[in-house]
Amino acid sequence: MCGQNMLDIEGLVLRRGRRLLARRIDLRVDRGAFAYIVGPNGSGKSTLLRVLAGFGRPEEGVIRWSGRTIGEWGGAYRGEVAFLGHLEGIKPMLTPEENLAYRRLLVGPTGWRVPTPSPFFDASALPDLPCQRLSAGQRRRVSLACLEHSAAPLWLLDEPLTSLDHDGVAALGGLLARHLMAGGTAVVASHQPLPPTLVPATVLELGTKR
Amino acid sequence: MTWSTFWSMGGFALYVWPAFGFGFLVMVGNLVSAARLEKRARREVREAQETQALEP
Amino acid sequence: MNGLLGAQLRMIYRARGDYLAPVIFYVLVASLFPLALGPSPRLLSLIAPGVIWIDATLASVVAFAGLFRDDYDDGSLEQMLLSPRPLELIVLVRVFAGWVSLSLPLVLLAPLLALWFSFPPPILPVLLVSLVLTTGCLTLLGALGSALTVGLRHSLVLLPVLLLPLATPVLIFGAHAVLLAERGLDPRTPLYVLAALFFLALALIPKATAAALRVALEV
Amino acid sequence: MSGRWSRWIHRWASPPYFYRASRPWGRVFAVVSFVAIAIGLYGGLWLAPPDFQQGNGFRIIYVHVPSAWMSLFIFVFLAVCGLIGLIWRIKLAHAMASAAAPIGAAFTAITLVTGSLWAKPMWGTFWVWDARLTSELILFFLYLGVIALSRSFENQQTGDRAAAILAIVGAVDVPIIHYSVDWWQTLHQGAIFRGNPFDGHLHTTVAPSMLWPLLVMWLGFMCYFGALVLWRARSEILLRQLDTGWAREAVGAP
Repeated sequence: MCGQNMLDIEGLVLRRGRRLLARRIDLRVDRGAFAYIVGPNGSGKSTLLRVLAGFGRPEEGVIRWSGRTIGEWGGAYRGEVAFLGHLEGIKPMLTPEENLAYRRLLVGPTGWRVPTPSPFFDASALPDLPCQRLSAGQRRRVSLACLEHSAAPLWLLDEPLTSLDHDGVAALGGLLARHLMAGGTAVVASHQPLPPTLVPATVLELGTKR
Repeated sequence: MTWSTFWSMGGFALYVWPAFGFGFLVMVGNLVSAARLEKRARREVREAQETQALEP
Repeated sequence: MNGLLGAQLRMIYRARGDYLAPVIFYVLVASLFPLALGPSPRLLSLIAPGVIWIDATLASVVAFAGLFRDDYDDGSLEQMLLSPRPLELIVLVRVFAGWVSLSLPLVLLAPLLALWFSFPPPILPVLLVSLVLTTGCLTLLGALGSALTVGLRHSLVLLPVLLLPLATPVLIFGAHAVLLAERGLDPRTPLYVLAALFFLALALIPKATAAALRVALEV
Repeated sequence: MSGRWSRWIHRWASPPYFYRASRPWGRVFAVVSFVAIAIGLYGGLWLAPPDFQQGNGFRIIYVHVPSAWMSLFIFVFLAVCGLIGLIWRIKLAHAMASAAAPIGAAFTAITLVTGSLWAKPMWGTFWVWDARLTSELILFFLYLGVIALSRSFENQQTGDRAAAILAIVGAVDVPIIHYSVDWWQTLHQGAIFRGNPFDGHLHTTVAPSMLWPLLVMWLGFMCYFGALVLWRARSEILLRQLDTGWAREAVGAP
C-alpha cells in the first residue's frame, strides 16, 4: 500500500514527438526522501518531470501519488505539486516582492505558507527593481523564494542549481532538507553536483538502454 | 426532354454544365487527394519501421 | 480575485509600451481612410461605422495575439495551470485586464473619431455602448485565439484567419447599431443582440480558452 | 444497455479494429453513393420538368443544395468528433475530424462556385451578397481556420486538440453567423435586388418530380462522404500511430 506523500512510478514509457525516450522507468520515492535524476541532454529528464507535474501523458505506465493515480487525483493534483522548470515562472515587469505576491494569489491561501524560522531565499533582500533588470541568478532566487512559500508536498525541480552562486547552492540544500524533514517528497534533475548535505534516496540514470 | 434541349439546357448550358463539371472535378479531386494521403501514410509507416529497426 | 486583477493591471501599466501599440494602430488606421477616400464629410459619415468596427477588430487581433504568449515564454503559464484556483477564473481576470488595456482607450478616443468622421453628436452614446460591447466580444475571442496559438512562433498570421470568421456577427451588429442611429432609426435591436452575443461569449469562451491552454501544455 | 453501447464504442475506437472493419463499410458507401448520384443526376437533369420561372437553369440546385447541406453537416461532424476526442481522449475521433475537414471545405467550395454560376443567369453577376452565399463564404473561412490550425503544430496531438476546440466554438458560431447575415440582408433588402430566387424555390411547394432527385442526390453525397471519410481516416490513423505494431502489419499486407 502506498503511504502518504509517497511517489510510485511503474513501467513508465515516455515519448517526445515520435521518439520513445529512455527505457521503462520504475521509481519509488518515500515520504521525506528525494530522487535524483541524471543523464545526458535529451535523455528525457525534463520530459519525466513535466509528466510528473501533469504536463503531458506517458505513453505507458502508471504514476501514483499517495496511493492515487494522477487520473484519480484529477484537479486536486494541482495543489499537490510545486514545479520549477527551465523557465523561472516569474513576471519580468514585476519586482521580486510583487512576484511573490502574484504567486501567492495564484496559489491561493491553502497552497501558501510562511517559511519558518527564516527564509533561505529572502525576496526582500533582492533589489527592488523589475525582475527583467536583475541577473539570472537573482531571478532564480526569486523563483526559489516562491517555491519556499509553497505548501505543496511534492516538489519537482528541473535543473534548480542553474545560475546559482556558491551560497545559493548551499541555501537550496538547506531549503530542500527542510522540505524533506517536514515530510515532503521531491524529484530533482540536475547536471551540477548536489550540495554534500543532500543524499538522494535513489539515483535514476536516464538515457542508458538497459 | 430531347437530346438537343438536354445539351443546350434551354439556353442555360453555359451555367449548368460548368456547375456540374466543377462539382464533379472537386469530388474526383477529393478521391485523388485521399489516394495520395494513403500513399504518404504507408510510406511514413515504412520509414518509421526502418528507423525503429536501426535503433538498438 | 481582485488582488489578481490588481496585479494584472499593474503588469499592464508597467509594460504599457506594448499595450499602447494597438491603440496607436487603431487611430492610425482610422486616419488613413480620409486620406484614401477623400475628406468629404458626407462620405466619411456614411462609411464611419464600418471603418470603426473593422479597425477595432483588427486592433483587437493585434492587441491580443500575445495575451498568453508572455506567460508562456516566462513560464508563469505553467504556474497558472498548476494553481488550484479555477483556470477559467484566472483567464477571465486576464481577459478583463486585457479589455481594460484596449477598450478603455478606444472608448475614450471615440469622440475624436466622431470628430474626424463628422458624426452627428447625438449618436455618440450609441457609438460608445456599441464599442464597449464589441470590444468585450473581441477581447474574449482574442483571448481564445491567443490560447489556441500560444505555442506557435508566427501566430500573428494565423490568428486573424481563426478569429475574423467568428467575429463577423459582432461586426455586423456593432456597425449596424451605429448605422441605424445615424439614419435616425431605433438602434436598440442590434444593441440587444450584441449584448446577448457578449454574454454568450462570456459564458462559453473562458471555458474554451482554459481548455486551449491545457491543450497547449498537454495537461 | 450501456454495456453493449460502451463495448461498441471501445471496439470501434481501437485503431486496428477500425482499420480493418472500416474497409467493407467504405465499399458499401461507395457503391450506394455511385448509384444514388447516377439516379439523382438522371432524375434531375433529364426527367424533372423545367422551372416555369428559371427554365432549365434551376437544375443547378441538384448539385448546389446537397453540397451546401453537406458543408454544414460536415462542420457539425467536425465539432462532434472534436468533442469526443477531447472528452474521452479517443485518438480515432481526431483522425476522423482531420479526415473530414478537407472534404467539408471542398463541399463549401462547390456550393460557392455553383451558387455564383446560378446567380449569373438570374441577376447578371457572378457574386451577389446574398445571405446564403455570404454565410457559406464565412463557413469556408472557418474551415480554412480549422485546417490551418490543425496543421501548424509539430506535435500532431496538440494540433488535433486545438483544432477540435476551434471546431466546437465554430459550430456554436455557425447558426449565429446565419442569423446575423440574414438580419443584415433584410436590412439591406432594397439595396441589392427585388426577390430572392433561392427563397422562391425552396419554400414554395416543389413539384414531387423535381424533389425526389434532390433527396437522392443528398443520399448520394452523404454516402460519398461516408466512403471518403473512412478512407482518409484510415490514413490519418496510420499517420498518428507510426510506431505501433498493428500499423506495420497493416502496411506490410497490401
